[in-house]
Amino acid sequence: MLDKPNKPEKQKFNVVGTSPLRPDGVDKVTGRARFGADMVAPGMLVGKILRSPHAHARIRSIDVSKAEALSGVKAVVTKDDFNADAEDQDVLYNIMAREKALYDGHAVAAVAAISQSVARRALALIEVDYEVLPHVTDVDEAMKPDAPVLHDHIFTEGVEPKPTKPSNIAQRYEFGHGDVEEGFSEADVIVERNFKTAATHQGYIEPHACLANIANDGSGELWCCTQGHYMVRNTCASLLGIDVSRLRVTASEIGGGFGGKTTVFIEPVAAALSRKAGRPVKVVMSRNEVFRASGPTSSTSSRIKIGAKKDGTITAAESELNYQGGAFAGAPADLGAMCSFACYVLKNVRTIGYDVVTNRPKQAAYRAPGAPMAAFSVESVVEELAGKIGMDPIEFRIKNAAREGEKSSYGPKFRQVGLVETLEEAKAHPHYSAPLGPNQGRGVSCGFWFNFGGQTSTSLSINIDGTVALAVGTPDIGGSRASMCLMAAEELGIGYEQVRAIIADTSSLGYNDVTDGSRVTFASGKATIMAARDSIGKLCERAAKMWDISPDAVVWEEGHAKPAGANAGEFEPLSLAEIAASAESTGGPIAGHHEVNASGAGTSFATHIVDSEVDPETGRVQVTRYTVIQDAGKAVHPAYVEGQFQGGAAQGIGWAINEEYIYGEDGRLQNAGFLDYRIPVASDLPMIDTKIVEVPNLGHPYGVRGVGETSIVPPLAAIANSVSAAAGVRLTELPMSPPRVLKAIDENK
Amino acid sequence: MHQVHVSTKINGDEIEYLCETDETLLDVLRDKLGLTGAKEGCGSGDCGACSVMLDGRLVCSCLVLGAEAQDREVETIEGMADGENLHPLQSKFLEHAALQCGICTPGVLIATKALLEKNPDPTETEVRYWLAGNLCRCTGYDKIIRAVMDTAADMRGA
Amino acid sequence: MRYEAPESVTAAVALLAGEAGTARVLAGGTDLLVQLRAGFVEPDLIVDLKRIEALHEIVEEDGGYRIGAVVSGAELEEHAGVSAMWPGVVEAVNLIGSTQVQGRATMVGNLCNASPAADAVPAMVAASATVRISGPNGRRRDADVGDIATGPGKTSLENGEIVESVFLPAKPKHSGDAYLRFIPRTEMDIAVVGAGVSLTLDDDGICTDARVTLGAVAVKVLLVEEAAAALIGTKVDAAALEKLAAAASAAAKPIDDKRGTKEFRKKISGVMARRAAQIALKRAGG
Amino acid sequence: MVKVMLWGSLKPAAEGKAEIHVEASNVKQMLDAIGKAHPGLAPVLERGVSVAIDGQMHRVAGYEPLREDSEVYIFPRLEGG
Repeated sequence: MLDKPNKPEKQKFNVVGTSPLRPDGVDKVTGRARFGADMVAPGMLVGKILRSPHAHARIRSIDVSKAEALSGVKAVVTKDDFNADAEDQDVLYNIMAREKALYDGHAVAAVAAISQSVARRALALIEVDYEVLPHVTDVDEAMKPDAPVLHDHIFTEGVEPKPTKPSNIAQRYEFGHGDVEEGFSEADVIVERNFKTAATHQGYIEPHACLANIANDGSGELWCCTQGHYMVRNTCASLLGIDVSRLRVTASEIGGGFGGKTTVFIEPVAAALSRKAGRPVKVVMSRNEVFRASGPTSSTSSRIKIGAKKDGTITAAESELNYQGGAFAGAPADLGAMCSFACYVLKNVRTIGYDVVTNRPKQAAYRAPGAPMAAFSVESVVEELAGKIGMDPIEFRIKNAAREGEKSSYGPKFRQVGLVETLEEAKAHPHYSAPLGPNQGRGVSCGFWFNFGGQTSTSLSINIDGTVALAVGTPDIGGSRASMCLMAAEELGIGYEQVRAIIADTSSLGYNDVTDGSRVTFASGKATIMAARDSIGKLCERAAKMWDISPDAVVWEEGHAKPAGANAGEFEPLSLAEIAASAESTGGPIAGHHEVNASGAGTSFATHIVDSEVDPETGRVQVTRYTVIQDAGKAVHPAYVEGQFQGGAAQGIGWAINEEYIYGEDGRLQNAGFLDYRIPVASDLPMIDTKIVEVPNLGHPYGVRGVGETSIVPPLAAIANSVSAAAGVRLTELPMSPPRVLKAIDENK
Repeated sequence: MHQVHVSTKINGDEIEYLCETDETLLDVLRDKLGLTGAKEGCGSGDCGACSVMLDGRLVCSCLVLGAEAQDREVETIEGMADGENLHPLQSKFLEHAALQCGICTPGVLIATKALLEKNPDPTETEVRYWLAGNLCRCTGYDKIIRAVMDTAADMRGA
Repeated sequence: MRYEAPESVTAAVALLAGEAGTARVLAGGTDLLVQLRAGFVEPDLIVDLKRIEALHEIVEEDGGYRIGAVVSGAELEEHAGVSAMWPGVVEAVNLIGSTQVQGRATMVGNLCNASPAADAVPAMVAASATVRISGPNGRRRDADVGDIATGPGKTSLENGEIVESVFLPAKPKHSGDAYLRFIPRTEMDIAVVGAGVSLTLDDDGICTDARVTLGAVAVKVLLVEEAAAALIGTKVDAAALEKLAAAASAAAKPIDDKRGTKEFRKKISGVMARRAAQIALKRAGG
Repeated sequence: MVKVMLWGSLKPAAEGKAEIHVEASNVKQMLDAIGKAHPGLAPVLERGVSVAIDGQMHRVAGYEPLREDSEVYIFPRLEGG
């Protein structure tokens, strides 16, 4: 390890690091861009889904005969219209209830009809005989031995001896090293606290939407808003029992995802309806359906204990984190546990995570899944501990910060990382020393995310006029087409404007993993650079042919083929455009490709500084100043890097202060709309200042790290720390909504 | 269900359509007229993605019945640019990277255009409150606010 | 569902009275369309009042203003006269929803929707506003604003009746009004607590008359006489304001729901009433 | 021998050991070897794991080469947003 030079391949850039206009920009400011719900097909039907009004109910029977008989209804589907042997049984069960409805909003049947109103009337005619069962929606309640059990096949994994009774605890994870008890005995000060966080939703403004056009033989097309159209293709093929090759999926423009569009909900349903009706079917979720039946985050409860010496050295740290992940196993308790102490170098550490099922919609990823909740509780204790020791909270963090060559809390040693750099920038930032007004407090927090690589396939064609068409297979959720164009242009030595990127459909490129894990600028970027290099090799061959010299004697510099040296001969350099223009006579089209399961992703760290003001009479919190400092490795398109920083911070502010899933006694979601699920509006937020730190990731030719997810990890704790400082009392439960803050203030009096 | 015949003006064009009485103006624009620039984010007036101008007033088209548009004038995002010349707000949004996914962008642009026509010199706070009904989940609003302030300054100077 | 857009109040009333099934009146539509969409109501008839010219008017009357049923929040705000005379009422109306909603929503619609959390209503009641109601056979009557909503979604209007206007009376000398609501965000929320205050001072700055109202803490708007009494005869000083706050908190009869707890709402009722009174005092020249 | 580190909750399936040494020149060989030596781990390995080789994370690593002295950490399969 660590034996590589500490610099990336390329350090001087022509276009990478500039912020040109995005290729999809004009379409998006003129209304031309086509999103999930914007597509139509001749003969299209409207699909609608009937959803369970019960949190937990056995489905005794479903009678669809009246709906089928209604004029204008072309198909009705239930669980029987899907492939019972599908690979992922949980996804199968989630998209259409089987023996039980497991949450309020769980799909139980669907119709395709000639109009909205006919489809609505048809849903009302479907008769479902439910046997209502006791339900549980709270994570701590679900873990109790006498809780209603959702699945009789879940026996807690990761505990010995293996349980003999089914429970709602799907998995227990444990990570760590050293001797925690010994470590606590060496501590001068120990802080231990319990925390809770509410479930939140990604809150993308575009509801899930798709248009399926499947022939009776099972072949066809699907248009949808998704973070991964290859994933949609493979999953739908499996759920419908058809060959992958029969289905072509095109990713529409996507109106926000943030992790919530990394799985399927309505796509297989639309496909099943279309196959049955023999006509195209469009399904668009209402906002109510998005909240009740897509994939929000886990709610959590946790206990954190950290001990430190008076000099600020952390001697031991322990976390126990419970993640409620909805009706199926898979809550990111493992990721939360691994991330919880990742910012610190610890001799003795133990983190435990529990993956718990409840009668709620199955959680889906949301920007650094699992990490924000863990960071909230850990960084709250870190801030409090620094205060008890009497150390500046940033100094305390620097003293214990993750560094190159040190063992991480989750195991492996860190490679080149930028946490200390973000902390030093924070300490020096004018925000950190600015005076505070009355009822205001300042808080700091760090955050960590792994960042991923993964499977990527990219293709790049040199056009006859010297422009370049770039096809990537990872949906663009934050401006990645611009970043890809920048990297291709950089490598080819041409202008940004000469490259145009598109998101190709599933039949046009090899498999691409989902746009997730902050992987696209890193992995698709790496594949784009390699595809450009592949095409450069071919461009050089063509130049060699034109000069009648050996291809080895041609080099590519500044967008031109040049003779490698005096021995190669004397030739005027040939531009990319010149070589492209004579492609037909030199061997035909010129293209570059690259396929890879990209490794070498670089972990990312951030430090956020927040000022909040608390109204002591009402408990209302207003964030008054916000600064994000994050290591991007190399910022390919700095304006979009800033945009990711700001967007993550804003979502974190919502999570910290007002957003929450509220369930009633009946197990039904009380606030399935933007009126009462309160995401920040423009007047709620201050400007969000940013500082991009660039500590290169050596696993990428340009040093790129992912940036999309880390930005949501620090805000919860940073805001909790600032609110706690302003209110004079430690807030340990999210959201810090006015009633909760006021209660804490009053109880502290 | 019986349909209502409506004659109206959309982006300056005389338009006629038939709609069901419970269809919204947004449904009509998107599904009947193919004007899909206005988006449905909530269907309840809480997100602003369907913003259009109705007789010179900024409204959510999801809260207007299609039948109500009789003899009215509707302006949508499709009518904002003048041929191939973008409106200054559209250009500034691109320059400032004031959009990420772009789903809220048509609504935000319609709303800010209405603001600047009413108040050419708004403060940051005025812009933020005016846009409180236009949810954006990607940007944290920072670059949107900057783009609006910058456009306003430019348009005042012009 | 039929959609009708009559051009006179008489025609509107006749349509409503003649409907055997469920009829709904469409003013701004910002509540009705949400209810339609959610399937909460399935009317047989919708009567759109916006084609009735007279209902678009704001006219001076007896030193006050009569405001037509389909005047939108945005139009009300742009009316210099009303804004100067009853700033609290105008602010309350302007708190309803977004800029977009302001382009449509009306104070009469807010009243007749009969939500306990309606923002315009506590301010109108504090301002002693009345409404003019038209009914079948040319019947017309006036009523206090506070008597229209009787409970969540319920009104005292009889079959075929519509509210055609709100009358805000002339404001006495040295008077001021204000409305404040508590919401978790800065905008776009439904009031957790709303408080309206209207007060009048004499030449020495002594409060001679006051009306204090609360919204969202009972099935309908509350006119809290004990809170008003706490101000009358005082210079609306700190002690009087504390008494008012305590009276407001005591009078609140809220429920626990997703928007706030009982305990929280009671406490905030006092805070909002006190803060609103301070603004009203300033506006009265105190 | 490659040093393979297990996450805590896998220890019971590996007779309480957090550290296993196996002969392997790539990840596939390594996973086969530890699955054979500790059958209790097999179901977890079959479900799919992510690995870190000398500090470098791999969400999925099939035939990634290993050195004689490589240090490998096994993790639950990583998922992102």
